Amino acid sequence: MAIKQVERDLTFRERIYILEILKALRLTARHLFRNLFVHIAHRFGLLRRLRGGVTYQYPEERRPFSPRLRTLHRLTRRQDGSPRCVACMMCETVCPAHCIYIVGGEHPDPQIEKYPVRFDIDLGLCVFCGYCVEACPEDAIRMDTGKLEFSSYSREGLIHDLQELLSRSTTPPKR
Amino acid sequence: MPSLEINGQSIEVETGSNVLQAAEQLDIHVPRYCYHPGLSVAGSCRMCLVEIEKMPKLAISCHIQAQDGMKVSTESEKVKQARKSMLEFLLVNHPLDCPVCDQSGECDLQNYYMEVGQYDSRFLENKIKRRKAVPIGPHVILDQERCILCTRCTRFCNEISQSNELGVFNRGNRSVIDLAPAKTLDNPYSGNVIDICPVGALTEREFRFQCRVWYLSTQESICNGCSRGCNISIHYNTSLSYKAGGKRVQRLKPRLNPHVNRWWMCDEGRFGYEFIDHNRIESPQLRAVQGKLQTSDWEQVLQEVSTGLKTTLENFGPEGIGVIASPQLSNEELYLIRKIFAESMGVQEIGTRNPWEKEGFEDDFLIRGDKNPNSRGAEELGLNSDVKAILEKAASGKIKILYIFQHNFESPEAQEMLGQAGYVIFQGTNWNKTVEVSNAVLPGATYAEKDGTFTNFEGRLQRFQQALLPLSESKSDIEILSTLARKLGYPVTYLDAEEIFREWWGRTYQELEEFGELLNGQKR
Amino acid sequence: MEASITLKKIKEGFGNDVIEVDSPFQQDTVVIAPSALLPVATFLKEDPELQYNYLMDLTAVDYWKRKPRFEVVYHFLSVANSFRLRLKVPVAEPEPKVDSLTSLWPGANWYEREVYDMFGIQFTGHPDLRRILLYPEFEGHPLRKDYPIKRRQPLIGPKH
Amino acid sequence: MFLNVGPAHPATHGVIQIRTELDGEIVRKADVEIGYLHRAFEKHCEEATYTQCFPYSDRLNYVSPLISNFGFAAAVETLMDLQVPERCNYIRVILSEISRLTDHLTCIGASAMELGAFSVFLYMVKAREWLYELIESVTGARLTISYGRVGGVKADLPEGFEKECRAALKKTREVLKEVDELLTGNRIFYDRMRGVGVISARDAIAYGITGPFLRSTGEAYDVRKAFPYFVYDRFEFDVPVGEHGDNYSRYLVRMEEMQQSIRIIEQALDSLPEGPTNVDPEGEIIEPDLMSDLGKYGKTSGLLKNEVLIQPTLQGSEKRYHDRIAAPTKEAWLPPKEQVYSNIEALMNHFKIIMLGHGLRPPPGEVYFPVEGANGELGFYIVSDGTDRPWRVRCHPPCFPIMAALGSILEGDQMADIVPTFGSVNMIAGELDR
Amino acid sequence: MEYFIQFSKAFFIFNLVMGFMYILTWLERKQSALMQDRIGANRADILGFRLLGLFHPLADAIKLFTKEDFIPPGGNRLLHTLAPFVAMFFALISFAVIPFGGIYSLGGYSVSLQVLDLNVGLLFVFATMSMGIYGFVLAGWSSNNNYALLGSVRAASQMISYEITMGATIIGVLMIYETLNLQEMVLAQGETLWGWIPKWGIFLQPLGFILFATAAMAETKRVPFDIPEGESEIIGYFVEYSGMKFGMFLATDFIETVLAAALITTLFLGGWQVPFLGSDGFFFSGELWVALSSVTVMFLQVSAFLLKVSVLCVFMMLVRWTLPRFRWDHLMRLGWTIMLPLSILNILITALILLWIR
Amino acid sequence: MEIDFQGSLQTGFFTSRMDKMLGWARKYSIFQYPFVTACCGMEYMSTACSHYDIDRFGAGLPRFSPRQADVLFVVGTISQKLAPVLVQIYEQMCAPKWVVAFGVCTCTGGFYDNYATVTGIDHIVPVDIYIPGCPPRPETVLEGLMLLQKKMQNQKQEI
Repeated sequence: MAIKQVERDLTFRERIYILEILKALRLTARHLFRNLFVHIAHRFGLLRRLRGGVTYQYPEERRPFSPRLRTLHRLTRRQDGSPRCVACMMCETVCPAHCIYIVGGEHPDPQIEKYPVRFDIDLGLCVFCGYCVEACPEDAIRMDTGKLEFSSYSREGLIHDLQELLSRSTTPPKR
Repeated sequence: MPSLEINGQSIEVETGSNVLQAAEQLDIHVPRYCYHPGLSVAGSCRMCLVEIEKMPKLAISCHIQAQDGMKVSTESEKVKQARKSMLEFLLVNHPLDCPVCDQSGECDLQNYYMEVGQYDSRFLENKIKRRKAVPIGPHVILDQERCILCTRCTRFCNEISQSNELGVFNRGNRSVIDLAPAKTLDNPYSGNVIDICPVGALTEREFRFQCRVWYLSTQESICNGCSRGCNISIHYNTSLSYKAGGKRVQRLKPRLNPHVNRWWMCDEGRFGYEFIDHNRIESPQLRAVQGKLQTSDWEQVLQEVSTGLKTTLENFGPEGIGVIASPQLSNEELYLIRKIFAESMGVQEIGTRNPWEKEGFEDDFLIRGDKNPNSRGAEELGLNSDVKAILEKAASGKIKILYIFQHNFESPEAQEMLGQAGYVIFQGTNWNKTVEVSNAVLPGATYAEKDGTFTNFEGRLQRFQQALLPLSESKSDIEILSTLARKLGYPVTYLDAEEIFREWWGRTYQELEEFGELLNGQKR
Repeated sequence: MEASITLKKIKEGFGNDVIEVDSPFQQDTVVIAPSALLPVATFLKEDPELQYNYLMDLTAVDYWKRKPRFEVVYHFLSVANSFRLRLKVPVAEPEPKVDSLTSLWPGANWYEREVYDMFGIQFTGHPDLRRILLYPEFEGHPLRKDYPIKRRQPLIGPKH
Repeated sequence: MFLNVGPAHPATHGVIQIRTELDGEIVRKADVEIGYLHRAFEKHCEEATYTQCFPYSDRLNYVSPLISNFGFAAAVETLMDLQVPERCNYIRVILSEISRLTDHLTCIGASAMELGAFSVFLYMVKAREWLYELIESVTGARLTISYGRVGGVKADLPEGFEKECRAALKKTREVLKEVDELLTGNRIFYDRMRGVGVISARDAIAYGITGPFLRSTGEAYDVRKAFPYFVYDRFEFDVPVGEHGDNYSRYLVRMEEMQQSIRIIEQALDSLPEGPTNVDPEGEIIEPDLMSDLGKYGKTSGLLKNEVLIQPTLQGSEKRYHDRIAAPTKEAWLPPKEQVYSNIEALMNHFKIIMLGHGLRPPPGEVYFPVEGANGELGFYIVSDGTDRPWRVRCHPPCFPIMAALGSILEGDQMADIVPTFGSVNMIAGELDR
Repeated sequence: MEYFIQFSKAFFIFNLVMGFMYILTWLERKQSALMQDRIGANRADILGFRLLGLFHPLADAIKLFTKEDFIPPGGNRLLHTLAPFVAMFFALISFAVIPFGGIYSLGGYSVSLQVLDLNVGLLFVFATMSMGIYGFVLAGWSSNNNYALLGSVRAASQMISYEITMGATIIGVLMIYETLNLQEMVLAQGETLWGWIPKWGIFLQPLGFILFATAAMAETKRVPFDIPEGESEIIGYFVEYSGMKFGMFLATDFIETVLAAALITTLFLGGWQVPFLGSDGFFFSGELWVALSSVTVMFLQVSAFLLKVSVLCVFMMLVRWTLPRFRWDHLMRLGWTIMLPLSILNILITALILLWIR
Repeated sequence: MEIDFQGSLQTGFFTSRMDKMLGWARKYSIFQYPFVTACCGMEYMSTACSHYDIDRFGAGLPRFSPRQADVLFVVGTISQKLAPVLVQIYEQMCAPKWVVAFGVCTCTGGFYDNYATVTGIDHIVPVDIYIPGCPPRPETVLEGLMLLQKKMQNQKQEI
């Protein structure tokens, strides 16, 4: 087994405080002046490619995120604009937080048969595990809106109903 | 008595039984679709293939009679391969319906796919389309695409209900199950075809889309629809009560009892569970002086009732009290009523039978005319005084305080008598005509909400178990009666129905036989 | 199959107290009678061939409706030999009680408090057996199977 | 003087109470009270299906959630006797080590912040963000990833992951160098850490302490070496050990462990096996809604050969990657979406795995599976009764024994030393209280 | 007129300090942000102007003024209210003797840019600074809170021990400049050594400078010397303060930073002196000189003073955001066993050199 | 900035101006008390640190004394054992004060619906803004913070 001894003690140079402190100051000062320089350059429209610091100026500038990121839910639509969901309750079943409420109803088209009369997601419970998306056999629920803004002043505002979830999807083009 | 060997285990079976049944006795499950113990053998699904030594081909175990010296294998590679292929064949035209199919979760296609299938699909053609979601009767919806043509339903209609509504039409891969011309599936046992359908081809209209079956919990119970006492399971869902408006009991399913109902039950009983969650009395009520019923609390109502009973007993003796128990109550409750009112108070006449109740529909199979589950039990307990006489006494003022359980006295005559009665206490589950004229209302629990036993018309004592908690503020009748008795000063300390049962019957519920016991005329 | 030395030695030394021996997934498991817990643990710790110097984990399982109802489960580790051992002690209702291992491993202290907190199993000889994860006002033992997960208890007032 | 440190104290992360008895500034007696974040993890696991346990296991050690996620998965796999694909094991190693990095970064950063070195904290969190970006690109979430599955992982690595990963590791190394420069030789820091919070190897073992805390005392026990799991035995890495068992040793051990983690990740990236891809060259890539509609209306002609343009959040779990990341069994794993949309067999399989009471059902039995968590040995003891819900899940939390020892470690030190000592424990309340 | 000049000087210095304090709070945020690769506060706007977040301190001030004032139940009402005023008052009053410019003749008057030309100026500063401790001690004591008490005890002991070091360090400076008057001290630093090195304290007393700067920073109670506050340990002596009283403590911290910077500037960095700038212009060696008007010189010199103070402030911020905090006993050890002997050594060396020179 | 004419007519010009100014000051000077307990703390750190930098909104100064804090950030699961502490901290805060429920555990209890946790801190303290997410990404937090600022600006200011 490879074992590495990492123990060390301070050298005399380090023991006298001041040199190490200056070294540390040099490091932070380097950050300070580099960023200061870049910011000033930006004021004059220069060095646009360099970033002064790493901050993303949300809300004006958003951090790019991976397409896999699970964001706010949406329900997809059929070509007639109705929800693709058939109220099979897979997502409701698999949801560890029990944040999805579905009530099914009889659809006029016997090929489809079933549709959600009610479909609520309580974001106040949702843990964004993405299980609902994985469990959906109809590609009806997705978490790819890229929307991360869903704070609310009240608990009721956290419950998103069928219409709200649908409104985040567009009707797919005719094929 | 042939003796045969299945998967290396030997067993002796009765003459005439088939290999599948023999395997079942050894707890070896052989997949099957068309075979049903209560129906004739069709041998059409070919899932129950087994390998029998010295037979050239695989044999369908439901059709082969067990014979002496047979060596059967249900798990050999050949068998597995055959079942897999059979399943693949059955699924060729099966639609992608699991998301909308009510059967998924209890579907044998799904089960056997995971057990014996587990292959990747190879099907590269279009599926054949057939009719979907066709209502073929008041309770049943047919989906021809999902059907695997096992013909259990047609055999049921031919052999059990003998009404011949269903049949197989067309040939080859066009063959479908359909209604016979000019018929609808409306026999009184039509619900059973839903139970026996191994796939989602026949589904229940009432249950459709109400709840996914994997949310359901089950509890063993006894149907209280008539005095047959069919064994049933209550399928209920309490975790997702926001669905279907708080409906807890989702459906009833028959449970095998070879002595009573075998595998079947009637539609009347199957769909007669609505009262459990509907029109219930949810809290105790008291009638204000010359006024309407008002919601009250248990403490207050019981106080008033016990004071009333006590003062009547003191001033007028037991003759001042009338009790009308109900054949809807369990043996334990009736026993407790007898104990409190007859034995402790000395009330002489306790009636149960509603004299205005007419005999209902009756047939020679399951349905009985007496729509009460425990008339026989009440009789055996000796609570069979004349109700009409009690009511008359109440109307004439001889009986000051009248304690009615559960009964709905709708007839004008009874209404009139009740109107003249002094003080009426009602203990029951649902709002009805009697409640309207009562002074104190104690909400009791339905049979799904309590433990107990019923005695059916032939004297078979059968146990039912609690599935649900009493709705809202209602309480089990035993609890109400015990509390009342304690308030009256009688030492009644039963905690649950089982204690009463032990006192009455002398045995625990566990010791009661699985399919119930006949009374054999012993009186207790 | 080297690890089975442990099993062999335990069987030799405590034959009468061993209820069951098993190795599911190559994990040695011994079920012993509660009375033999301390001697077996001491033996495991001190035997020069075994050297189970670690009490890695101590927990309990509630096999509701089975008798005896509880099982206290110990996981030992011998760093020197890379052995692991699971030791199980059945504990019966109504007063579940086991000997404490705090005298051998001070680390057992908190584990035992946790088991007491969650299952209500008493450890005789424990220096300070009180609740650890829950507050003293809590009634019942939540990891018992008959404690419903959602049964809440009244909020306690500010006490800090 | 009695002084209550916590639970609402800046250094105790809000969930610990240390009741101290002070003599001037010297701690005479310290009594540690835990349980402020008890969330009934074990009870929840008994109520949830095996799949539903994963989100709960994420939140055990929320600083390195991937490790506990994979630990739980591996335990259930042992119970079910599943073999996961090679590539999946490599992915697990890579992500576990990234998780270990994030954990140590947070730990050292936070304890430095509590010592007043605020910039160090921000630098380290900055590095952590880059690693979070990596984790996000694989798992679809930064922290609570729900990525492990019984029999594999949720999705394959995205394209270009290797390059991004190497770049992020390079930047992380730079940050580590900066932090090293800021702290290691700084005498103020050294004085505060050296000789403080000392524990001997003997005591550490007696308390059952593992992980960096143990290794700082000179014991070299590491689950990855002693009981190699996944594919850890294929990589070369050192187990860093200290000598004094004090805060400074722990700091050094953690710093070195990060270097070793980077080393492991780089080796794993070098030798990452490709694994099989199942692509049928005849098929075309079509939209998911079209595919699912074709399936629903029975127009399945040739549909099997097509691939689906899978929605972004499920990327990496398509049919072509499926065998790379999932154990080849239908009992534990959701079939790929293409199959679910296009044929009844996979659809039924899909349903059987998700439906309550059907799902994943390990045979009755019990198993204890240890992994090297960021704080030490993280063990899952699972008892199965054959249903789709575990009968009992026990998580052996690595910081529990450390916290048990904390009281005695603190005694005799200064009041101000509570902060760095507590910081060096890297107490994660989620796994401590569960 | 005397009074007017005196008043306007006081007014000027007061506003200067307050302005400095304001800018410093802003600077602290922005500088730390840049050091940490961030942006820092920049959202507060007035009529759409954001000015790099300059309005954030204003918002802080308004908010603190209107926040509920709280006096802890078991505490002493009077002392609790008094404490922040004491602390702030003594920090402010020290500026009276700091010369922020030379002596100029303006409109016939000879104006010394120093509010109070005290011949024991340095002692005055020390006196006020030690008085300032009372503010912190009172705050901690009157809060009836263990943490606050710990904080104030720490504050007292830390201040006392570092004041001694400071005092001892100063002696070296005093021996060189032979005065206690700060203005004279600065004037003395206007000379040059060997014609090209300004005769600033830092060059004459390098060790003294380091020791004094350290001690002065310790007096400001900021990281790495923020033991009385020790945010993550004991939160601080002001734990029970809210609203503007707490704001005053915050402000006092910044004022003390400015004070420390001003003192260091005055004692070691030549105060308002600009190298080679005499009262009538730049004078370089030999023939090279640039004539400047008196007002320009004043402007340059005052700016030089402010610049030096600002640079020192920036430096102190740099230190504050770089280093970890000392432990209480390490700080004491540093103060008593390292810095005090060193400062005495410094006196000795200075004395020896002075003896040798003369 | 929208001007509420109705409001200004009713309350008078000065008060409305005053209100506006105070609202402005309060929203850009948020001294927060981070009551950090659990997982969400990690994202809270991220929000505070370089990549997101909550200080841009003037909320960068955490005060660990509730007396000095304006906004109580309740970050992470609150258990029944911890609830009294939270209540006490809230009561110790000086007016005006706001409470942010950070993460689903504080909003509603999240999926920790069990014997040990409080299902939503609004049962014990009033909540001004709910930021769901488990844990919320920093973007969500910042948006929540901006909503809170809006609320601070528009509400009736009390002195």
